[in-house]
Amino acid sequence: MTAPWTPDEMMTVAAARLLWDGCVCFVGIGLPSAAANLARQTHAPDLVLIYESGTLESRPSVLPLSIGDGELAATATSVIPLPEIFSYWLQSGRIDVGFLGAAQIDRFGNLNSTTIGDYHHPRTRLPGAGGAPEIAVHARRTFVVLKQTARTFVPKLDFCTSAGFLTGSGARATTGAPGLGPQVVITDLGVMKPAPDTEELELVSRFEGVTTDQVRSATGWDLRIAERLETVAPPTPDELRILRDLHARTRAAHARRVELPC
Amino acid sequence: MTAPWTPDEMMTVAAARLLWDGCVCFVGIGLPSAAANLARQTHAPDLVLIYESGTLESRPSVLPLSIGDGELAATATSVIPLPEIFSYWLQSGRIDVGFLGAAQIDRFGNLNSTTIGDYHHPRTRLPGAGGAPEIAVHARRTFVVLKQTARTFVPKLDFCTSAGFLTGSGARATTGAPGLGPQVVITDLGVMKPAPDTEELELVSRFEGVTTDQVRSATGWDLRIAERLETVAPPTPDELRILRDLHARTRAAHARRVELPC
Amino acid sequence: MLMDLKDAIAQHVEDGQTLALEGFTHLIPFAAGHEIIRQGRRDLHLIRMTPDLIYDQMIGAGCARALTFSWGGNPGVGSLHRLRDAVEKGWPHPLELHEHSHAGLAAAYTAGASHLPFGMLRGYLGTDLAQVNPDIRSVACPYTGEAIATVPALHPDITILHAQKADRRGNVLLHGIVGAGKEAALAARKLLVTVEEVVEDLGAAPNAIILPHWVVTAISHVPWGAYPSYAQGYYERDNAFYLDWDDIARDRETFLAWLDLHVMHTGDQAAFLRSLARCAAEVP
Amino acid sequence: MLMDLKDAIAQHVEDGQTLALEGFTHLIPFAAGHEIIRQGRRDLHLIRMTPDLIYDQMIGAGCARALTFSWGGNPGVGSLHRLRDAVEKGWPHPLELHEHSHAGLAAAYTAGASHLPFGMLRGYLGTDLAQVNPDIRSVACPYTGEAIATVPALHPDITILHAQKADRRGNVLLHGIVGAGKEAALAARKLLVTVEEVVEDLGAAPNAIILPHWVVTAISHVPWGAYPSYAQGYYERDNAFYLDWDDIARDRETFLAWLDLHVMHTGDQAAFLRSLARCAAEVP
Repeated sequence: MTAPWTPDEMMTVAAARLLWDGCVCFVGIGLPSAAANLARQTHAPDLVLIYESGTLESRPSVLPLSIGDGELAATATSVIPLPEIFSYWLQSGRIDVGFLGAAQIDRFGNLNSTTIGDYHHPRTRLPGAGGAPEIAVHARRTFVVLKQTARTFVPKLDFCTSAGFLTGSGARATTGAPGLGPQVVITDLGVMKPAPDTEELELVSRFEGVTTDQVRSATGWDLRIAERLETVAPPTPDELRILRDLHARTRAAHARRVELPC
Repeated sequence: MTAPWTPDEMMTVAAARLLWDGCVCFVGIGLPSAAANLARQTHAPDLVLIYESGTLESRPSVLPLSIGDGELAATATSVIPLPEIFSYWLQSGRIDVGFLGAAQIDRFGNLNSTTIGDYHHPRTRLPGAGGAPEIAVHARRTFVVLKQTARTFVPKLDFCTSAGFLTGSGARATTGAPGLGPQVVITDLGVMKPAPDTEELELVSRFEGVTTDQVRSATGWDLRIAERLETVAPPTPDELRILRDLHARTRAAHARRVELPC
Repeated sequence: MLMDLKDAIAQHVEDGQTLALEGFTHLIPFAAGHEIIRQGRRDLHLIRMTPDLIYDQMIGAGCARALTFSWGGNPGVGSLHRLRDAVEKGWPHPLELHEHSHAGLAAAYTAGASHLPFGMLRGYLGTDLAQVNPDIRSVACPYTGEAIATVPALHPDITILHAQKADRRGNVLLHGIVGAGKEAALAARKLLVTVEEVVEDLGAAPNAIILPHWVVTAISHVPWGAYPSYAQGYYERDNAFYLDWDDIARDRETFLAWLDLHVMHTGDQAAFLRSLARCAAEVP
Repeated sequence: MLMDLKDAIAQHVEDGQTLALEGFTHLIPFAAGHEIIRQGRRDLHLIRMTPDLIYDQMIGAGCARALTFSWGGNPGVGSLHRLRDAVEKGWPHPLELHEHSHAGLAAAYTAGASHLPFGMLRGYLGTDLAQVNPDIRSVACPYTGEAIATVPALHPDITILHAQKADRRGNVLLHGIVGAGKEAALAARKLLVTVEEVVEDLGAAPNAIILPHWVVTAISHVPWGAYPSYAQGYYERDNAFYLDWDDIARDRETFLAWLDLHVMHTGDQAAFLRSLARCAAEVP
């Protein structure tokens, strides 16, 4: 039986459920924004979304394509200069959850969004750091969202853009980074959390219909599996409907061309 | 014959004349504000007045009592947070003229506005530094305005609040201070400027009716007199009328009690 | 979040705390300062760029142990006599001074709001301030070697502001001259705000200065809460009161009588204003 | 001060300069960037937090020698293919990268605007960025000893912004998402601004973000000057164009044809828009 939802939808729903009402969330574009807005439209209406462009408490009705769509400013409680977002809001420790994506992740939750291959002679030049290095340091906790394949879950990053637990076993704590680091990694197969001692990611739950072998083979290292492996509850009809509505509104909005003045 | 104007009026007029149209002036309360607004209402209509409270290009019609009267904000081109006044506007080198007063000045134009007597056991505790130390450093030039007596023009400051030429003969330049320092000192007796070599203040002009001996005896050190000593032209009828009107409007405004809501 | 000022002060302000009542000439939280005097708080470390009349009153009332400041006068009038009496004669208590320039104190608030351990400025050059304040130090620029002055970050236990408006969710709007109010607010562990109005909708312009609800500890609705300072759009600064204060504060007995009559014997800002109005009617 | 954009660029922008065209998603000065391409400027050191499509175009057109940036993608879409081609294959020129995080670059602009030699942040912890960018260093906090990351101040030769309005005296009003525009403007030696409207009176709210006339070098009236980015209150971001760009820019020939047709063969922003509209009408 095929699940009546896609792995991407399950990933978004699982990420959304991690956010609690009233929490202050620093949101990136794409999946984090979808998850955060799904949460806001379901169980967490007072979720505070902060976008790095400078909008405090945005309440978009469609998902922004960029981090600075007009909708984010028009629905915000306040719009401030970008330097203040990083100094007065992120660095000051006022962010409960930072949401990060990446092109590569290693077993300690360190992230690469800079280059594939050597930095000076990259095979693929990726967009780069953006706000991630400091979100990774200052948000009280980070949630990482990315699709799981052996090419994204790698034994060694080509470039470390944002610190997770570094080499694990308390290495992060010695740097003075105030945030707790990546507390959850959500993929299209399941959910990983750092082990309390080594801080190495271990699979703590998988999505319905996903096997442990499937997750292992989508991981470039020998993935640890938690003793008690849970299964994530499938999306509720409400979650699915609201997420699909959100995506439909978003697709329509993004396809709508601006009428030129000529 | 008694001059038909007061020494204070002459001092204000002489200070006002130093400001040129379009110059960007960091203004303190009291005499500097009177001089700057007189200049704006006479020969320098496009003088830009910046008050440390955060108002850019204020155009008050009465003199503010405080540095932050509502009139200053209401008539400003822009009102910004105070930290930006000091970082983005003063420290950045965007001020042409900084106007300073003081309780004591020494022969090198160093200023005291902190204490009379020992700092830790002061005979008189003065208000303190305010914006002065950084105005003294960063404004392209400063003009100092104060009444001249042997108690204010002292051989040695009780406390150096704001740097003039320090010990003179180029000492200031070695500190890296970007501003040129006190280029003019205007008193109720005349005008002093630093000598090009030693940077010691010397009397370059006196007001009409004032003798050199009078200025000397109001100075706590052996004051140098410029070879060519000028006499400052007396206030024009226009200058006097506009200054008196300004003071009259100001007195009326400051005496007007706010009507309490009860 | 919305609560009576009396309760807000009683609940949050404790003896021995570090307090910043900010507002630069404009929006000075007089009502909150008076309530702190009424409740008899002691040993406070007060922080303000410009102590102004409100700290003159709190110092004279014996609330303060220490003062961090950058300019301590009655603007355009002269001395703060209660501040001077404490510094010069130790009355009613000696007052420990932590003295800065405006630029230095602004940098210290900004560092606090940014959670940096220190702020920096090209400042304090050639002044004696660094000799009397060991907190003024320097770092070497890692690119040019230039010595840059530093100040330690400020983190008041409590910052108290007065603002024009709050909405029912607890968002606070300030406009006009804001001084270092936003930085002082974000540098503090707790933020109390008094406001002229509580409204459904702030009606704020884009990029207006707003302190959002999740950084605000408590809001008290206190019309005229900044008097004799002012709230732009509501009432003007009572410059005449500032001129009068010189005579009131010059003498200890006169000051104590004023404080007793208008602050200690009034229960709130409305009563304080009525008391002043009554007095003005009697002594024209 | 008010002058044709063509003249403003010709008069102020020279080969080899350091240029910051800022605006974060919103208010990106596309028209100015196109005019720089048309005038064939070369060897520019471009600075932008988010290079966006305008720098993709300028890099692909061969204007740039170096890029200081913190995130180089097509937001929500994917790669900037021209940027990638320059970095990965050196086409049309190799591009020297000076790479930061957003927080680092924001600190560098802020330091520039403040005339401090460097900015600081608690940042770059545990990242490899400091290994590939020797400009990322640190200072020891003079109070706690903590190592704080530093970045050198930025001082672009020219910053170019797009804004909603200017008045006849040359005061410029921005509102909505402003990014690091104000800091980039005040950090620069010269400031050029394109605006949607020139008005008698800005009608600005209290505390609105205004760049006053005496810091503005030149203003050009260019309606739709930020398109396909946007100007809040005037037109929306053309997200569909951003999606289209992925196909246009992926291939060198397609890109060059697009650039030739819509930028090189149009004289100004109005002609650019007409050219796009004509093309859209032909290929539905």
